[in-house]
Amino acid sequence: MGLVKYILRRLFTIFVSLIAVIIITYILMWIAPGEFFNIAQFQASAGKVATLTPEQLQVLIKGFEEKYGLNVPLWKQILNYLKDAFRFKFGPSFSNPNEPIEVQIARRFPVTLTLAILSMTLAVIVGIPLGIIAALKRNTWIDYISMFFSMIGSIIPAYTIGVIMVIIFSVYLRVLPTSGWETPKQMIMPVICVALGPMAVIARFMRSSLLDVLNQDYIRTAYSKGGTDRAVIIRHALRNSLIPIVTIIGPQLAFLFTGTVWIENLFRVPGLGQLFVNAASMRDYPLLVTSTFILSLSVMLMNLLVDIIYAFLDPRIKYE
Amino acid sequence: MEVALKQQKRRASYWSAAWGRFKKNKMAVVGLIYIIIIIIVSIFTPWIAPYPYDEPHYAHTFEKPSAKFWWGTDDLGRCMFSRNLYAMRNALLIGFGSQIVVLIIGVIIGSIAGFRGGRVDTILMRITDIMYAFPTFLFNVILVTVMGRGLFTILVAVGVTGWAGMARLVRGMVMYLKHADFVEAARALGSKEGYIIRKYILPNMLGPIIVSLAFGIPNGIWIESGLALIGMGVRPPMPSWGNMIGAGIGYIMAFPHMVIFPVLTFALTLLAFTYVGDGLRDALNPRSEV
Amino acid sequence: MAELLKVNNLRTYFYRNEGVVKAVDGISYKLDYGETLGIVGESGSGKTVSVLSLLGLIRRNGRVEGGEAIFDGKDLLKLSKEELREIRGKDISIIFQDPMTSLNPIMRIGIQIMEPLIWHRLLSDKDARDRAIELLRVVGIPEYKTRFLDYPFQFSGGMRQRVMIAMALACNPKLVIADEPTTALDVTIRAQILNLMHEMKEKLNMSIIFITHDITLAMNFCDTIIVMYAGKIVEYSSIEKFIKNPLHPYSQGLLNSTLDIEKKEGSLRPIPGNPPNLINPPEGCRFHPRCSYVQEICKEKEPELREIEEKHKVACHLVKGGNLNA
Amino acid sequence: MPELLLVKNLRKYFPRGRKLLRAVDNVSFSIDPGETLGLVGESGSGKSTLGRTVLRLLEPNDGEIIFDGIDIRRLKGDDLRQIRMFMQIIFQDPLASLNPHMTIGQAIEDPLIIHNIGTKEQRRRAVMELLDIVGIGREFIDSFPHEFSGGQQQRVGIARALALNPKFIVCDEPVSSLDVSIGAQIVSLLYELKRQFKLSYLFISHDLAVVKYLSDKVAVMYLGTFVELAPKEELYGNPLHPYTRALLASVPKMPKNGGRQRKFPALKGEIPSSVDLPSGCRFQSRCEYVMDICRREEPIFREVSPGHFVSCHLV
Repeated sequence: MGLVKYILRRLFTIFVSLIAVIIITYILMWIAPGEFFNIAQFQASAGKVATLTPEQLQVLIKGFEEKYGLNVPLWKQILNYLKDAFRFKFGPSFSNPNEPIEVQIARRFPVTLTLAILSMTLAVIVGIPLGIIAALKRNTWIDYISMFFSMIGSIIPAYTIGVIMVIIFSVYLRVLPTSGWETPKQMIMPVICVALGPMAVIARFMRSSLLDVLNQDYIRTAYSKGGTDRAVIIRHALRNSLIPIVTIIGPQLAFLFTGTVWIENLFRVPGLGQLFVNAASMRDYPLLVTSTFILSLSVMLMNLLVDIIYAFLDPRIKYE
Repeated sequence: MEVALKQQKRRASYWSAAWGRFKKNKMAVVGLIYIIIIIIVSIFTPWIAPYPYDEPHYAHTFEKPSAKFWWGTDDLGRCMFSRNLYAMRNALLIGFGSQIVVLIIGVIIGSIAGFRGGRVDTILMRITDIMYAFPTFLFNVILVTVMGRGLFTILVAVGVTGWAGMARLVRGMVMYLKHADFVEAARALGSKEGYIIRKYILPNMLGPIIVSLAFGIPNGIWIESGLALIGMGVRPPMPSWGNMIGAGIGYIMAFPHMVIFPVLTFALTLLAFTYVGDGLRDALNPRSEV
Repeated sequence: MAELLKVNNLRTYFYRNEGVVKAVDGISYKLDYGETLGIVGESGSGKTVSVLSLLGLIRRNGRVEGGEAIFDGKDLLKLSKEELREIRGKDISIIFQDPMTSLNPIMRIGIQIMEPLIWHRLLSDKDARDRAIELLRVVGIPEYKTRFLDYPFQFSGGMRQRVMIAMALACNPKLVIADEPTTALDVTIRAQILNLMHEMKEKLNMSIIFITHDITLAMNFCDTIIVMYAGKIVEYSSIEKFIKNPLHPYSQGLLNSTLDIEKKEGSLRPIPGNPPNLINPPEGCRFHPRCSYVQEICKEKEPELREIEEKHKVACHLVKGGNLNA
Repeated sequence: MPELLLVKNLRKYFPRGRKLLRAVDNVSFSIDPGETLGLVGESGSGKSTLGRTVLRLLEPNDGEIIFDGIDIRRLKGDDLRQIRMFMQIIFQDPLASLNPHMTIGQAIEDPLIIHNIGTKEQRRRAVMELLDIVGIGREFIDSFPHEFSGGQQQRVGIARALALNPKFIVCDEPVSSLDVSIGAQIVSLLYELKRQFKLSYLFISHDLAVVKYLSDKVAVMYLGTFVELAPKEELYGNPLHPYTRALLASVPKMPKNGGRQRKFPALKGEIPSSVDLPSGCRFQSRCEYVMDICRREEPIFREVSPGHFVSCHLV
């Protein structure tokens, strides 16, 4: 069966790309100026070590290197990391030596996943109908207005929209809280902000895709068979115009996860994006590598899901 | 430019025809004028800005817009207008600079894949596909963390992660052009490959590349601000729209002017580039002339 | 024979940025039950638009400006959208030129054949299914029972055109419009499709409007021929009369331009020049700039389509008494 | 008189996954100076590939191409470019064959620039003359291809091909995308040029009538190989291969006084793929006279009467 083979092939690609991501990230860390870990920071976190002699410091560093597995050559470090990664064991981070990274991830991942899924759902269920309406009412004010807002939404970054929304809803109207992630009310603004960009892109793309399909010969054929507008649009135009939409959802997912990084920081949402930014600003390399790994994995798996939907929409895929 | 075009009127060149189509798009023309103005302003920023970007006025912190400080001051009493000008300058530098990096990498990878074909093509395009659907912002952050937070390193980081679209575009065009009938015709006439590339392939690739770059510039600006927002952009006190917005957020309740001005100039700049990109796309699209 | 369709002074214009394109500018013809009418012309002559206008199937920027089209007692041009829809696919169906693009690529072909039957509420789902399978058999699709569930990309061009024909015949229409049905096909496949169409016509006794650029084909296949040039009918004749005595200089030019296996070397006499721009068509006779017999009157006065002999009309000032007097 | 072009056992394969698509499979023919070979076939028969392989726009996998006594498969670099002055090509889609960034003057002048012929002044005069020859007004020299109609574009393509005074031109379906009256103008022009400049054509088309009009001899191609090759009158008057006969029978003829034809003897089935070729005769799946031997052995392309070659067990 073609579909199973197709999925297996995609899974293999994901596997290879993930390994590539880890290797590249690791090598980048390694060639970073300064040491793999920052002595000053280490000293700061250890607090009292300032008074130690160079010999004692050496001993401490050795212990540190052992704890984080840095006492072996780079290729071996990478190999060890990969081995651990597939058992979902990532060891401790620099900034939080007492808590294994997988525990931190497990706590924060659901938050980001919820944010991402809610946003993508919102983007799709609003973006697609918006594009359809704009296409069917083309060159009317409905079309112009929705496309103007889509243009704004697709180029103004999520965080800017976030700021504008905070000004409107928190500063002036005082209806929504500016931060947090406990109550549904706190989730409204982050979800909308993350969703707006992809929503706008989807709407614009949906519009042009549907217009393109409506100009196809087979639509004329359907009308010539006596189809009503409704029947022709629903049975022939929509499904065909959704196929190219699915192809842009992949890049939009990447875009969306980027959005979560900003929005989690803007609205102080305790998710992976925030963890990632903290890791970067504190040069916490184990945490940085791992959060990159997890975020990439999420995007790729969601992409796979999208590709499976694609194969169901377009029968030509299964037979190739 | 105008004068030169008028002289050539009888012999309407390909590019002047495109310019004629571009001129019809009013939003694109407005966008282009705006961009030309901000480029000129950016070149002369040190002479135009009323104050240095990092000069604090402790007696004038959090001031609302006034005759002295046109767009008000921030938490350290620094002139918001001057800081905005410098932020714009940095944004343009990174926007244009990153696209140069994108152009170099994208054209090299795309043309190798397109011209060589076969296995080389398959491998390069697999990598490109992964880059295309990868949250490259993560790599941006890592690169900046690793290489430091200078203007140049940010520009390189944005370019190094943003070439996938360009590579795909160039590859697609090379694949099409190398077997296009008019290229085969040139080959049949006995022209050397260099001549074919110079006179037949490159001129036909230029239009789509320009359009892609026009859309890439706002994207670069956008990523730079995104980096700055999470503290990964240019080092303070050097201003960036991102860090100005990030800093202003904390005082948004009391002093919204600290956020509103950077957000507006930022949004306007992105809009202008996008309208120009749209205009270029329509003007250079070979389909629009048939 | 009874009259099925009568078109009077039909005009269809397209509104483009550069101006109004008078694609079809006042044409009249009629069609009897069981008749095959060929409409011949080059691209831009208005041959396809003149027919698709009747069913409201022209592109968005086009509009029927006037005229009437009496089909079975009803004026198609005055029907409401819903009334016209009732006729499309049921009484009048169309076979389009390009079988590659005219079928929905992601819908099973069986379903596409069933659609007109269900949309016109002629049969239940189950019966429509049986009928679709039967139609596939009739148009000569091998293994028609299993191929019912296949997608268009699994068929070759010739087979797709057979599917198009099955679809057009689904509701036993009174009139089938065939818009260049064989142009996109290879020579040997073309012969197969023509034979199939002929066989179907004999069997079902429907009328056909056969639109083509191939005058040889039309002369073999049709009972009546219309030659169009620049949005106008220049000659309208029964095939017998046309074969014996093609009168309009354009018809003659087209025949002289058409290569035939029996044509002698060096005997090709092409018409000079290019077809006119339909935004500003030439004054007088639209063919006069390319006509080798042109006279003063042709540049000034537009010729009317006049009956020269029974079942033979020509729009040319120079045709007098059944001859082209030049 | 020695041949202008001699092609022996030419093969051109394209990889399709693990298999090979045999687009041109063991084709041999010759063309004398001033002679035109017509090449007829349906889509997928490999006729366009053959045209391009003869010019080495595609590299052949095997075989010899002798042009004017020179084995052009051995030529490299400048030698190959030099010989290309004498062999040209005209394409099916005239717009696609012209660089959208060049005016038609530049397009026609380009061959002269490539081969470094004449001064700027001389080249311009040559372009003017070429425009006269193909029937385009000199005032259009600075127009761009997209401002022209298809017929005019094709005239530009012809002028460009003529610029270097070639001896041989591959015409790859030059009229099939044009309207009837415009196509007739181009056929007529090609006919005149051939007589005026003693040109040889390899004229590729799916249209048997056009091929007959322009050619001296005609080859019929099916699934990458020639099934029949004969002087024009012989091929159309006495076709031997069942495929040739079927092709000729399926073409509607101009009816003369009531002799209309409504049924066309049609071949059954369709062209199979050239990836999975059957053993034996390639035409067996559609041949009404198929015999046992046709399934076992591939027929040899042999001369049955002077100049008349056919590959069929029945002949």
